[in-house]
Amino acid sequence: MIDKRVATVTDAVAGIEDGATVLVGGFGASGVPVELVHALLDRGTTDLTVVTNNAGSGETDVAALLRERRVRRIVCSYPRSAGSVWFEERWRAGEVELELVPQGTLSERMRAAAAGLGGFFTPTGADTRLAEGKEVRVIGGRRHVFEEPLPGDVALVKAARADRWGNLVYRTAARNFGPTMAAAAALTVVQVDEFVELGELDPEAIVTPGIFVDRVVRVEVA
Amino acid sequence: MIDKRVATVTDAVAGIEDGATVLVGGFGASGVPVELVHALLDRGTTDLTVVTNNAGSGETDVAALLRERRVRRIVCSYPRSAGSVWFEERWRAGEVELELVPQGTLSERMRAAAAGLGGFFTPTGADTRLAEGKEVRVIGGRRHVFEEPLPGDVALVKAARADRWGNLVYRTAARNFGPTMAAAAALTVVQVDEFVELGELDPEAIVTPGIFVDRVVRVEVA
Amino acid sequence: MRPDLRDVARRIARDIPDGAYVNLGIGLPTLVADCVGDGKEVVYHSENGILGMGPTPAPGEEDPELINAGKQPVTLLPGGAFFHHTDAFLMMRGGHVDVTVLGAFQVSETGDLANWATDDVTHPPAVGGAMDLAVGAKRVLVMTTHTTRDGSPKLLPRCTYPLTAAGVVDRVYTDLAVLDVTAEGFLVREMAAGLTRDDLQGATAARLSFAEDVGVLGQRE
Amino acid sequence: MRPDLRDVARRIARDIPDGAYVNLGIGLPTLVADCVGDGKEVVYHSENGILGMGPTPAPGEEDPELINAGKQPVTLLPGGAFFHHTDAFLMMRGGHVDVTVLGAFQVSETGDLANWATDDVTHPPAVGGAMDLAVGAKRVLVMTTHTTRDGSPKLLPRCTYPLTAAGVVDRVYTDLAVLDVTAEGFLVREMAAGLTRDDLQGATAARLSFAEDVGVLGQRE
Repeated sequence: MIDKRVATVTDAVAGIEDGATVLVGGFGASGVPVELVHALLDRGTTDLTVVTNNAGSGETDVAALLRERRVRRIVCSYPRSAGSVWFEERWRAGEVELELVPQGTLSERMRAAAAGLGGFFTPTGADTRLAEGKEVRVIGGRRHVFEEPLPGDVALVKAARADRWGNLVYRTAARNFGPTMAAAAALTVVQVDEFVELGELDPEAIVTPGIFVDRVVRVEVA
Repeated sequence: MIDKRVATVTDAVAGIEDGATVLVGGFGASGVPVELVHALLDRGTTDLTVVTNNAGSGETDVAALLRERRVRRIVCSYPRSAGSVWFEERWRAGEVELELVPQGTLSERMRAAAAGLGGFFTPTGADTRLAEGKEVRVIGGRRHVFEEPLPGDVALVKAARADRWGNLVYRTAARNFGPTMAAAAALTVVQVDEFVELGELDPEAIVTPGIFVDRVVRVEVA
Repeated sequence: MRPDLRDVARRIARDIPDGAYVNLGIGLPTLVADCVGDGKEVVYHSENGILGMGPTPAPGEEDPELINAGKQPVTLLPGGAFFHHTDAFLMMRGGHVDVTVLGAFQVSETGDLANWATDDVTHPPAVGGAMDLAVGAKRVLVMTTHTTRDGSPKLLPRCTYPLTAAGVVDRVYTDLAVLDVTAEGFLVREMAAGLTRDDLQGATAARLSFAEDVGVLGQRE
Repeated sequence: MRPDLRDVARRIARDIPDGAYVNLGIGLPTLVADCVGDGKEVVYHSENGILGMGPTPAPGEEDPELINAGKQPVTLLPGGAFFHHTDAFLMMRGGHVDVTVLGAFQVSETGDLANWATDDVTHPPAVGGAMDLAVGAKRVLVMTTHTTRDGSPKLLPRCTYPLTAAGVVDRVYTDLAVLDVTAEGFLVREMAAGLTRDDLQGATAARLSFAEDVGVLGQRE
């Protein structure tokens, strides 16, 4: 019997250890697993490497992790935004290390980890300072940079609905990094608005099959 | 106004030239764009490189292309099956060149082309004779082989339904190589069972967005 | 009268073909969407997993999760589709987007683009999806003021700011001119009314050449 | 009585944990699905884009497009999902499949697997998805007769046939024994009733070692 549903966000983040690499879904405020990140904050987990597109805003989710000094390193494409005060503060003080990765490369590196690949050559960034220290190879007359897979120990993802096998569907642009991160981590934890019965999700329209998912928790929509 | 619908399979394969690399969808008999391949046969196009998982069976589709000596080279993971008589005949006579590629690598190489990547390292096949002549690199203590992107000049794909923008959904396991091939070719031609109005396909459940599709044609279900 | 940026957006919109798949960069380039008319059907792509973006929703109709790359609320047209980030960037990097319109700090005469970082090291760097779009779109259009606010030229022999991508820009649209990037450098196609060639060269650090039939920017509406 | 292949399938089924994601190779290994019972919920994966495959459909109920990797008609259970080939192999290569059961021509004492080609050059080669599964599944189980039809051993110090993958096999199940691949080579865990250690070694080219508590194959049902 497979049942990946857990009762609380506390159960959902159980066992996540200090020093973990955590992939955190979301783009801007869309698709961010806010309650899971707060559960991780409450758990006290620290010394984290956080992989996420933005670096949080205001006082919630990744910004709160930064404020509470739980993040040692952030891997991210666009940390600077209106309200990214805590990131900027910690970064200026040298308290958080930043690895800046072009957004498509960030996503593709996680996918490579998910797919069991050893890395890939991409033209993105090849002629830029973000290629510094990286292998560059001319392929088809064009310069490409070698990029390594980026796996997570944990992925925290937000989806719309799940069944007990962990099959997921998302809602509009909140899908963003969710499917890739879910597949790229050793432990994938998902918060959803709603649980549905097994068989209720259309097999043609399941976006993340349960094989990628370890725990699902329902979070009341505010 | 975008309208990718064409009236006949003859229109659908118009302009495909001798010497083209053609990606042909399908796995066994599931999802094979039979009528499109026959239209290509009727067109007289020859000297083809065909990329497809199997090498046809009996007297239809890819087997017919082989019988009529239209195929110079086939890139394929499993050419041998019950009824792959024409492939075997042409192969034994040295009339068709075979590039054998592990199935996951075949699919991933087409995806790399679709994604604008310069190639990738995979552990698949690294210790085998299929790695002969290829670059091997140890990554994370494991041997990986470098694989190049595999783009098509043309993709012939079968789907279930399409709208005028070329958005596609598939039916059960007939999806197989379709979405990857559709994205990996310069000209993507799709046969469907049914046309639907724009907006009728659920935006959450569109499998191949129309950006990858150039022509769609309706083929009556027998 | 010197064209304003809305005129520039209108000019760019004219160059976007019917049926094109288009990604508009954050900021200025989003102005272009409002100017594409004439019965053209254009499919807008967003890096966060949307094709077929429609206009800004009416006040009160916003869906906080349905946003564009600039994190502004948008809508979806019939025929639109959602997909994940990796597929969104597959489209961008893989040459599936027909046209992108990007802002710029600097453009070089060889088509190098600098639009993500200055030499200010007091702000943390941020790159987003600009590099993927710049290397991947079939046609890269740049929309920018011709000079910076303090009058420094943005069209240069070589960029001094960190590059976004090298040799990718096809055409530049400014408030003073429309310029193609050619093997011989910037070729002026259109100029604002009342501007002399010397005026334009004076506002440009790169050496300009001029098409045989230089048009008047904004006069073909 | 020497176990038949259905007994071997039953034995393998016992080792498949509840909740596992399982890919069964073409041919013999498909026998295993019929033997997994005991209220276990196992999710079967197929390389052509299926998770949650159910039993063979009733005659007349077949869907010609809903087939498994061996091109046989199958069904989909509630909770099952369809996806494309590239994602199917992402699952296989990326370590998402918990267990695969594969057939073999030969297995070496270092866990090398040869199951896709012999040295017969008169037939065209065909590889399919075997290499991806062999390198990618978390646990690789082999199901095979202990010797070939003419009595030649299949468990060897080194494979003589072309490799599918090197150092990947975790456990081998034959009609004579269950053997783990260890750093010291094949370790016999279970043997068929009535067989002596010398009998087993005689049918095996690789040197065998024996667990302290060798069980009887098929006797734990």
